[in-house]
Amino acid sequence: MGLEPYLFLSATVFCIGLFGVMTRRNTIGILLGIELMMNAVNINLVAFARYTAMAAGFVFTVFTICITVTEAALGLAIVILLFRVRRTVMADHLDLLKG
Amino acid sequence: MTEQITFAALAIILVGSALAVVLSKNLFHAVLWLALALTGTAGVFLLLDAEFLAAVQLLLYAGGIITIVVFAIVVTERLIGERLTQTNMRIGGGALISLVLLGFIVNVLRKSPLPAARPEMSVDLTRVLGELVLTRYVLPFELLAVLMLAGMLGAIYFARPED
Amino acid sequence: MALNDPPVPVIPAPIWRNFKELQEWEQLHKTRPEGDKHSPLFESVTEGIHNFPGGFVVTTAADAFLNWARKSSVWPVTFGLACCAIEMMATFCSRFDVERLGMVPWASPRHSDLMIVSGTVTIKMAPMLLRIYDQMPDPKWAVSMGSCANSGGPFRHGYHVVKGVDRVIPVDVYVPGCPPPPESLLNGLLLLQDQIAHFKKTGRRAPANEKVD
Amino acid sequence: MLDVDNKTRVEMDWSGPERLQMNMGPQHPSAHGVFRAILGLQGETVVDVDAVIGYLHRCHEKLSETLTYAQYPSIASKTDYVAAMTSEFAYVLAAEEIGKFEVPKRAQYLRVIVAELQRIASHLLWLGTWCMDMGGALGGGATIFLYCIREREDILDLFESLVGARLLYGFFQVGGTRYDIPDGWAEQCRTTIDRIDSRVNEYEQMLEDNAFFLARTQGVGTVSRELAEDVGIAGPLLRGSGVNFDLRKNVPYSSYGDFDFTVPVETAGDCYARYKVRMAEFRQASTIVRQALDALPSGPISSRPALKSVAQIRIPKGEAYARVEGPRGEVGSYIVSDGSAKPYRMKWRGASFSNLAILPHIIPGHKVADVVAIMGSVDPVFGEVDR
Amino acid sequence: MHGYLSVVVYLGFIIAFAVVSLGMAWVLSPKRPFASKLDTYECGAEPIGGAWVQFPVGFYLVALVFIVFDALAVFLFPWVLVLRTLGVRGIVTMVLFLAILGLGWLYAYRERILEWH
Amino acid sequence: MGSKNGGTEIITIVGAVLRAMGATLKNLFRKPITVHYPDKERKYPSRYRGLLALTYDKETGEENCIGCRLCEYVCPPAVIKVEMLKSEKRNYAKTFSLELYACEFCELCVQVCPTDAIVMMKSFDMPTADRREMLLDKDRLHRIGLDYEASWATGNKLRDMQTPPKAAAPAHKPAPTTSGADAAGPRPAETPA
Amino acid sequence: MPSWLLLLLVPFVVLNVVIGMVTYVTLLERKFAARMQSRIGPYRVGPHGLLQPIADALKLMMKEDIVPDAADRTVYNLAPIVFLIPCMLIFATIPFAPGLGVGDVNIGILFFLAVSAMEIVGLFMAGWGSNNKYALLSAMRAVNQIISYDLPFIFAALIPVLLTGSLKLGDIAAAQQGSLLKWFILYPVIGQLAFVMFIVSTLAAENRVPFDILEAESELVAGFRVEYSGMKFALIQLGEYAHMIGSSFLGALLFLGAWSGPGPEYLGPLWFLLKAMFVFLLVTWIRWSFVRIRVDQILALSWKALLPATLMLLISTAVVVVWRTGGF
Ligand code: SF4
Ligand code: SF4
Ligand code: SF4
Repeated sequence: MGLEPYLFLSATVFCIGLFGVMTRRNTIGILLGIELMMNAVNINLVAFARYTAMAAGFVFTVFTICITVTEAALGLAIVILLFRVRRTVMADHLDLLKG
Repeated sequence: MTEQITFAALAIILVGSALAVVLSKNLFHAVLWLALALTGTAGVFLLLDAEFLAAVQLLLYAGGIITIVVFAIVVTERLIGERLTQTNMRIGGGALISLVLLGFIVNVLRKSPLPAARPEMSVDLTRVLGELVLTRYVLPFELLAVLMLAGMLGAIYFARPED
Repeated sequence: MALNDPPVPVIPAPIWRNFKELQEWEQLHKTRPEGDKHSPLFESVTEGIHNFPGGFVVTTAADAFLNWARKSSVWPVTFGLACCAIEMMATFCSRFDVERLGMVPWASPRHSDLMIVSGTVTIKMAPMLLRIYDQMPDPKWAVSMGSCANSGGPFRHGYHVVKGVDRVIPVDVYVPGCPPPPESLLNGLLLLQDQIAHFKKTGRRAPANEKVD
Repeated sequence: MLDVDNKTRVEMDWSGPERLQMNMGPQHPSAHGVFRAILGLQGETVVDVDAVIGYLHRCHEKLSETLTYAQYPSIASKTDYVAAMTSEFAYVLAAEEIGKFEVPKRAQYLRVIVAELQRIASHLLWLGTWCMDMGGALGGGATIFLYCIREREDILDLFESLVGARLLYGFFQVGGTRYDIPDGWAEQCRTTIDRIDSRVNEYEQMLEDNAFFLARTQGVGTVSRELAEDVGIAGPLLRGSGVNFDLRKNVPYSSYGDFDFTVPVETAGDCYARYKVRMAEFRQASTIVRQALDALPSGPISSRPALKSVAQIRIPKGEAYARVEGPRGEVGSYIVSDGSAKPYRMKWRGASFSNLAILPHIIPGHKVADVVAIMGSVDPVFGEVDR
Repeated sequence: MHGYLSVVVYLGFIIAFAVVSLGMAWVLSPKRPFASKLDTYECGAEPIGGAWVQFPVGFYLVALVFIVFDALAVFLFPWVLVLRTLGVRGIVTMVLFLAILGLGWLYAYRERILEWH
Repeated sequence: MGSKNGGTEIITIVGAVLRAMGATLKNLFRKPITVHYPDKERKYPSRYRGLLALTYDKETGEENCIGCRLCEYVCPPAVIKVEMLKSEKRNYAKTFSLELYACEFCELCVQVCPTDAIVMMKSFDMPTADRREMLLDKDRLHRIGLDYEASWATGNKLRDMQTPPKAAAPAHKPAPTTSGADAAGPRPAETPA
Repeated sequence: MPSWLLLLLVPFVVLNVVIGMVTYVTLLERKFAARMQSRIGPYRVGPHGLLQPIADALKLMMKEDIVPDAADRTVYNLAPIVFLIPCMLIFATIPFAPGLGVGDVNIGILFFLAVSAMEIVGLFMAGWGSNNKYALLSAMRAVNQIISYDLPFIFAALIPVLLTGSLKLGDIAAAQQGSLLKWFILYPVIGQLAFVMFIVSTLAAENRVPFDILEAESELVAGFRVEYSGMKFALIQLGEYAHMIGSSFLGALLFLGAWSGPGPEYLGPLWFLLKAMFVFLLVTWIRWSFVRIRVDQILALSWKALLPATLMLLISTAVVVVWRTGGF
């Protein structure tokens, strides 16, 4: 089996994630979408690394996974902060910049 | 043959659960679907001979991310009744953009030359990974620590109870 | 009778009819739903096998086996009401050890098969008791332990005491005593096991007056 | 679908996370009977507690007005059913006080013996259930519980060969006791006491310097001396808070004056202090039993003719309040007599009832797990609370 | 890959076992639902309020610390493998990594997050 | 529990852990105290208060109850109902019913019975699925008296035990033994101390 | 034998053996605990209670299965399965004898740890899906506790790995063959400390007393499974015990030399089983000897004491290993 199916799969998941990010009203939902996108990227990375036999790809996948995790933690912390300040996690309420 | 079948099964699981993540009304269900999607990804990694990455994926993502997302939900949402539900907005627009992007990527992929068969990999990936991380990529490795530290400090700072 | 038969004055035969409580008890016992069946699917399958020539051997054996399993692991819910609860605890403890009979007390009614009503049921407590009994999954049993649960006991003339827990839930075995010592309760539990072993094929409770061996 | 807006826009006061209202009881493994506590939780922390009692109201006081002085003692034992002897004791003491009845010395000593044995039995049950609350029915707590009940069985055997019943006795009657000790009982009692003493050492070995146990009890549920005096708690709770008050010493009734014992007092006021007090009371109770057995005089066990009919005991008009030191504290009984064979009015003062009043003062601020530890250390008996 | 194939087969058997036993239970067990049986269990009392309420943020903070250290654990696995070949260098690298993350632990300690109030 | 003074604390913890485990281990090798109830019964003391029964006179085969209704009056939950049957030489109980399901086993009825007619048994083994069975009429009370072993107490013995000596025990009965005529016997040592 | 048949047969056999073992281990624990408490334990169901587990399982199967109205139906119904899968899957990589096992994969230990971390998903689903206060609170506690003790567990388990230099469980076991002294528990100082830490974190990860706050029946009645009845409850119980026994096997493998023992080679699995039972009984013994500690104390113990301690130990082991291989 070639590389192509993996890339298609990754692209599809990425687009689904993107859809989620754009349409979710709940900030946590948006974060879930971002996680999906990151995940798709990881699939891409691993697939390329495997098919080109470049171990560096794997290394960077580990790094990205760690970074994603940290990012998610940070993102959720911001959500919590926002919730505390604005008492809502709905994204369309958050874009009102006035207090 | 086995590879094809497994890939097809994994692809179905992955795409299906990904769709469920972005579409399901109940936030908690979405998180559970995400767990399935991430486990499916681990399967894909396994198929790509990256067993270590698959395990990392399970440990960090499925174990870790799910936990913190769930905790984030319980500390933010009042989860009674309709508050747990979440809705989508601008569905049409979002779908359009996503589909256009997907078409574009597929188009690009079709045109570009891609390796059709994977090269043999005889080394123990975990070992290679360890060596690379600790020798060639030692700087990124330490930088990663700094990054994670910063992320952690920031997150704690943000989420800390105000008292 | 062992001794030379004494002259006994004649007593009207069904003496219990003079007691309003027991009449009520009979009424309640008749009108209570019998319940506790298998799933309908299983019922019809066994029915089919039973009608098959020779099938009754299979169904009887299966029934005996399943009833043996039910009887061998009766899990009571820990539910103490009053003084009798202390004796119930003593029964669960080392000296009398009901775990020998396969009984493990559980805290949640969802995991239990048996409710030992140990103590006085008051009018304030009765709805709670009923709710806990309701929340146990079928098939389930109830043992009324001690005089208070049987009939209100020493407090049956009080204004706040339910005159017998069988007015609230159907009871399978009554254990006398105030409090019944552990042996008495154990004896009641053995009787209950016997009854479960005779749990009818239809899944009905054994009727109260049927003598089980 | 989009009604979310209205709800989120409501200016909800952000005063920390929301409260979870959780029921504990009436059917709860650690409710010690039929107690219902409605806990207001913030996460794991209890912020308020609302106690609901009355699930075991058995109309004792009203019932006693319909029963004669001969009948009621056996029902009096059902108020504090864990320490049946002491509640009977309080009732007959009150009746004797109005009637100015003499109690023979032997009967007094017997009363002391059974009361102290009962204290040991009750404390054993307390230790067992308390450990079970803290240690889980599927863990070490259950083990200690079973050990305690094992030892308690020995005392129940003593009572059984004395009275014939294991839990509720009807041993007392106005003017004396109903039963005399059988042959060989005194020796059996001594060996039992010795055995229990050694076993209590064993429990201490398991608990006393066990870091897990200390972590669960020290500094938990602290009752200050002032609070203890204000609320009017009694018994080991009171003595655990540094108040040296024990009816057996301060107002000796029966023949407690004859015996030599000390009243253990701890000052910390937390669960551990109560534990220490009760552990010391084990020892004190057994010394009292030993002394009483040694000095047991011979003679009659009752100053009144044996009970032959229901209305035999009549006491003159009057009223009296008699109190004894039960395992849980002061058990009081107040009788108003109109000269007939039945009391005109009778009132119980249950130690558990007043002890329970301490809960709302000390529980808030603790974790859920501490609630059961505190409940257990208060050791309520709901027959006595609801009566 | 062969090893994983049998693991997958094993997984399939586990799922099959769970499904079959639940199915058998479905066939065997009686079903008599009614309102109070289906009520939420709350010690016999009627439930007060819902269960899904908001929890204190302490829960999240602990998870936060966990996830970072989990990431650390991930790197320990390859490190353990190559330690013998790398020698001191490996130790130093990892200790440095640990020390950096340890700062985070210290901060969490100081902020009393690990006590979980 | 923190790491305040780590070292000593850990040592004490370990010590306590080992001690507690030692205590359970010690009990592991003690003999279980369990009574194998249905197979073997523990020895009941002779004063055991169990089921109630009516007695016969051993010689004449006459029932002892004279229907005096003293027990009916004294019973706190009022579970006994007696009707008297007048006769020339002595009286009988015409009906005698005892609602065992409400009895509190206080032994007061035994205590007041002038003829030792009602006694208690050394057994409680009467659980039933039928509450009506726990209504004991005269026949069944007699039956119970034959089926089980009676315990020590009878009305006269109880009263003798309580009577103060100076009130000079009623003449028609043998001399009271105040210190208890009961031989409970030493309990079999179930647990080695 | 054709390889595909082997592929099907081995997992099937292993699964059945595991299930049978788990059911009977419950009996073992009950008997053991009963003896510790001066009792006898199950005795009358079959000779000496030997049929007790069968009766229990059958009965649970015949119990009604209640789905509370308030529950989140799908989540509630799926939770037992999701909970069971990781608990059973951890046996996949354990070699019961050289080459005898489902799949002795290259990253065996990592697989074990990653899979057992997935347990919290099922647990949380159960707690959440029940929509019951006790269950939810218990699930929150459980997740908190499991994530706290996962790290010490991983670090403690890594020490034998470090001493072997392979992540493959088969290699770790093989490294301890030959003589008793090769067992990692006998590795001077490090071995014993690591074993103690391993046991402590195992206790916590399996939610046994003194760390059983999540089922804490004196507070939360029955914890996260309070609403489960019938077969679903049985599956959850099965999963819990399977997890416990899986960890016991891991402990025996990592520290007690797996299948090494006297006698011919085919006795190896028996030795392994005995050692695993030893670890299990050790855990049980601890469990029945202590009172539980409070949730905040549990977390403090993990984060403030156990985590730094295991990390320190790991680093010092690394130093020792490097020193012995002449890396300095
Ligand atoms: S029957 Fe007797 S012991 Fe039992 S609860 Fe009633 S009064 Fe108490
Ligand atoms: S024992 Fe007591 S309650 Fe029972 S019948 Fe006799 S007097 Fe009445
Ligand atoms: S049993 Fe005794 S007290 Fe009762 S009626 Fe007969 S003779 Fe009188």
